Amino acid sequence: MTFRLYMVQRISALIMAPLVLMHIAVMIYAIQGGLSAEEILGRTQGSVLWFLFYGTFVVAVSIHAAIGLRTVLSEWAGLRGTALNAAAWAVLALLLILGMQAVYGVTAT
Amino acid sequence: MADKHQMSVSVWRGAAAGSFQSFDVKMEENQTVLDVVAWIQQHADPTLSYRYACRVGMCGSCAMMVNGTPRWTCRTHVKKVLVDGHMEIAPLRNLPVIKDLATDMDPFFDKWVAAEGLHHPTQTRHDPIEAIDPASAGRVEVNAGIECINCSVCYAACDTVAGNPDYLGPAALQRAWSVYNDSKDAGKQAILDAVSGVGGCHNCHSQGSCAVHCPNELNPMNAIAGLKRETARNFFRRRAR
Amino acid sequence: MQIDRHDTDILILGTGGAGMFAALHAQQSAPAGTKITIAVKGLIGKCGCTRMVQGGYNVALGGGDTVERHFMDTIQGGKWLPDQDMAWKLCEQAVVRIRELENEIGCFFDRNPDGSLHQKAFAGQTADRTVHKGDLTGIEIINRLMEQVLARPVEKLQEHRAIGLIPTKDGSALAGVLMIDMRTGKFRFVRAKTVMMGTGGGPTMYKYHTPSGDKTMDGLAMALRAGLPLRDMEMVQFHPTGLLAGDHTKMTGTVLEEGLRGAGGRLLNGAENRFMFDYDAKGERATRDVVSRGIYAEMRKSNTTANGGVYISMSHLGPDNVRAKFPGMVKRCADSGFDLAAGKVEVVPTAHYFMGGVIVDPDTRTAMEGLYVAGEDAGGAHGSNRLGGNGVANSTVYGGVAGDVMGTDIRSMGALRDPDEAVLEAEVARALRPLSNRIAPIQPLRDKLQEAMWEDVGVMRTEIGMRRGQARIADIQAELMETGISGDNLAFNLTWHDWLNMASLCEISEVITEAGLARENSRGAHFREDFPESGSMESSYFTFARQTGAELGVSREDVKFTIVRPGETILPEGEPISLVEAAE
Amino acid sequence: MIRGYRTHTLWVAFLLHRISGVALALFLPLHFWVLSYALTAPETLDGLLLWTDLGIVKFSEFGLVFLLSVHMFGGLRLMALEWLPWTSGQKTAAASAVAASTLVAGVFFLRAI
Ligand SMILES: Cc1cc2nc3c(=O)[nH]c(=O)nc-3n(C[C@H](O)[C@H](O)[C@H](O)COP(=O)(O)OP(=O)(O)OC[C@H]3O[C@@H](n4cnc5c(N)ncnc54)[C@H](O)[C@@H]3O)c2cc1C
Ligand code: HEM
Ligand code: SF4
Ligand code: F3S
Ligand code: FES
Repeated sequence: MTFRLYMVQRISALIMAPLVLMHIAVMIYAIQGGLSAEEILGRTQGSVLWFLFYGTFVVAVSIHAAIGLRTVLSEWAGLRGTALNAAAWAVLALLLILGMQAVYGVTAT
Repeated sequence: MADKHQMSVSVWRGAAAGSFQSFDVKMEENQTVLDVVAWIQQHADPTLSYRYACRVGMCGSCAMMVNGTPRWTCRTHVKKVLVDGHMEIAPLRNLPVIKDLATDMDPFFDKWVAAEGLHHPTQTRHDPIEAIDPASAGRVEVNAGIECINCSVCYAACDTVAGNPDYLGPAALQRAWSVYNDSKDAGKQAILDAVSGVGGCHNCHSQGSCAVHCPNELNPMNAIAGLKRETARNFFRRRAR
Repeated sequence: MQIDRHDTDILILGTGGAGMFAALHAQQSAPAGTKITIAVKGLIGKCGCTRMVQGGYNVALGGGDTVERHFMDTIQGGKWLPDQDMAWKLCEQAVVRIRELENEIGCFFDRNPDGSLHQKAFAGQTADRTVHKGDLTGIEIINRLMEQVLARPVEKLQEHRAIGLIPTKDGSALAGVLMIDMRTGKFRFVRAKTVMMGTGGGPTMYKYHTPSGDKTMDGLAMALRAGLPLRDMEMVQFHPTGLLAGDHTKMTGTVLEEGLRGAGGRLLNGAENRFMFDYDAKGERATRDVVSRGIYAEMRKSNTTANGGVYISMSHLGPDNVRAKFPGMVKRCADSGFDLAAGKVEVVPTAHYFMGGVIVDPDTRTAMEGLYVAGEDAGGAHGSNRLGGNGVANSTVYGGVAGDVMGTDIRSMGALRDPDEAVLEAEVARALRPLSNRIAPIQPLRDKLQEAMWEDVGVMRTEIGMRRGQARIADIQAELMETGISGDNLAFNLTWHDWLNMASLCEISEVITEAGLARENSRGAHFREDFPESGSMESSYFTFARQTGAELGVSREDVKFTIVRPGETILPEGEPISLVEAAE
Repeated sequence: MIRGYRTHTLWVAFLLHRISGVALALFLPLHFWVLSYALTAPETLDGLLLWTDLGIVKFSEFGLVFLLSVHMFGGLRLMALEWLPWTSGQKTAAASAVAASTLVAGVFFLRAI
């Protein structure tokens, strides 16, 4: 892990911290009385704010988790060099694609 | 073991590949783990290899894994580690084994140098000795880590070292932090660069095993945190310029 | 047996203060492209005694103290036996060396609140002169040197044990050094234009001793076999308070620091009575040799503790106070099961330092071209007694001098010299001798030698005792020559090295005894019960030992008072005798 | 795997942080995948969300939230440790405070679900 990866991971974590709190708060609120697709969508669809909120979250978490898994893969699975970086990029891509799809799904009208 | 006057000692034999061999050793009043190892070599099996020099905790050459924990053996009383009359002695972890209990410590020292853990002079032997306030912040920071005997116990205790062969490790980074805080040192940027690379201080997960096991009660984790802080600060400083 | 051949330009043996400084200075002074190699019995910087220095480093840095005063203390401490030119250079160059250590090597020495270097006074000094880093000065010095050496393009032969100095065929110069690569067990002969030997002596042939385990007089034994003259070989310094924890632990013999007595620590015999005042008016605060003899006398009267020593007791000073003042010592004792702060700890005099050594000039040159000797291996600077704090000053000063001189001398040296193959072969055969003997444990022999030297050539000596000692050493040596080890695997074979250690120790024990017999008076570390007087200072002599063929000859040589004569001083008139405030 | 030399607070904290991080990372694609049904097939999402009434799902949801809070507080603790020039005493105090609050928060979540 280089200084650059370290800083990016820390900064993404710092960005996520308030978002996580917010997300959990919303979920607790939403969960009261059961969860339904309609409810979720009703709240989020068409909202630029929610799009930005979840969009930022997805970008941050994808980067953060990709770097995090990269470390774990290197230390616990012995991955090195190109294989390691490729794996990290793959994780990043996967999370970004799935994440943005989800964000699009819940916020697009 | 029922016999109060005997202990059974499993000792690693071989190099990377090898196995444990068991010896019965007589218990003595004031016996260190190193004494046990030496006794085996001198009286039971003359082919046993190990390393020591000072025998009083100054040289850091006698560290081994005792019951899975890295320790300085010359200053570890047998009573402290014996479990039901048994103990297990293995070569120090995270270093290549030369033979039996002796490891090749070169990687540890190569990293010490790679971390720029050495003085970068600003003055010469022809200059007077600088007055330095012993209570100044930098000096206090240096003093916290200066009594390192490079025994590699922390290096063996650190799982990050185990998982990442590039990682410079706690002792080397602590030394870099000491040098960094020396008001007379000319290599500050070189140090920050050296500890910011692939094997740098940012790999440390603050596992803290280094601080827990350092026989001299030093705290490399704190020193490494210092480096992380300074590299971050330096990054923003350079940006601002 | 095959010998690996290897070439270099400058070869350095040992990585104590002497070896490290030689490497650094040689690098600075030798012409570009000179190959420098450092070979050591252990790991670089992690063996030898420089690392074990506790108290500190003597250097006159003003504040009333002068090089002249340091010099006079050294001469008087050595009871007029030192080579005065060497003692002078030691004191003079220490000033430069300490600045080098601070400014170039990066040592952190303790400071006064005003930022200047803190200096204290060891026994026998007339000024606060000893620079230190807590009570672990050696670790600081050697770690910093080690980093610098490791970072430089010096060839490193670790765990390479030198076993023979091999001369050229005509015997006029040194061709190179025969070594054992301990990790593989193979022989390696290294040719070099210049060789500095800094293997650090080490009187570990005594039952109780302080030096590190790797030091076994190899250097002096090699020099002896190479026919080099040795001096002051009877001079073994004993430290009065070595830890006594039983025969089965390596902790026994290790030093409990001098400061304990200085701070008011009491020595008690087996009946728990103070006894030092029976021997000297200064009691426990008398100098090392006096206290050692006091303890030894008490031991001879069998007024001893369970393990056969005496107690040091600190508890009357308040356990918390002791813990605060001597944290390292308290912790060390606690690790081995003793309570120094509140209880009593058994102690015994312990062989600490060897004043004798190879005869060199103040430029570290020896009688053999190409060979230089510095540090504890070199004789002369201390005479009959070494002041606390002068040991590490000596090794660092002269190691640096050797580096400078070799760097210069090598410019006028031609090609590498070829060895006398016969000598080379003989040395290999000598080292392989135990392989063809009947296998038996080595350690009992070491125990026997240590008993013999302790009892018969130890703290107090007599002719009868030393003659007995001589016979005992001869017997042990003969037995060693018939004792064997298994040669199945010589890689990292410590038992083989135990045998070789014993061989060196036996050879030098014999010289110590012979020199002890030759000195028929009592000076400094050498005390003859049958000749308790010091003899006239004016007609001081030093012992001169040399082996020719199989014959060991010891003679007396007059000390040359090249700078100051007994009874005189080089201090300006009116200077006070001591600048140290009288101890309370 | 937890050998003698690892049995101390900081190492356990490290392990928790790592396990929670990895678990979160593994869960995340699943989470995204479920949510993406919102657009393509809302009825499937509803079907899936129905499951939340089941105890096992509730429990795992709690687990995830719990993991997230463990990981987040663990991460914040780590950054405080690295960047704030505290003394070891203060760090221990802060760590225990964080541990306590995580516990309290956990209980809250449990009740909320
Ligand atoms: C416990 C203790 C405390 C001391 N405290 C003080 C003090 O406070 N102040 C003071 O001034 N002095 C003190 N001394 C003395 C001081 O340590 C020595 O005088 C000095 O350090 C000797 O330095 P050196 O370089 O000659 O030898 P050392 O530092 O002993 O180094 C010798 C080197 O040679 C190597 N070697 C040995 N044999 C061979 C071989 N055959 N082949 C290759 N290498 C070999 C060794 O492994 C070692 O690296 C103390 C000594 C001891 C033991
Ligand atoms: C706000 C929330 C978060 C914070 C403050 C945070 C903080 C951190 C920090 C500081 C690290 C570095 C650990 C180390 O170097 O030892 C880390 C690692 C990690 N994080 Fe997070 N994180 C957060 C959220 C997440 C999320 C949501 C995920 C998953 C998707 C995640 C996955 C990981 C992984 C896999 C690691 C690597 C673990 C390791 O190296 O031990 N984190 N996190
Ligand atoms: S920091 Fe402690 S454990 Fe690590 S090498 Fe130094 S003395 Fe040994
Ligand atoms: S054990 Fe290793 S992970 Fe960091 S805190 Fe110490 S270096
Ligand atoms: S032998 Fe030197 S530290 Fe143990």
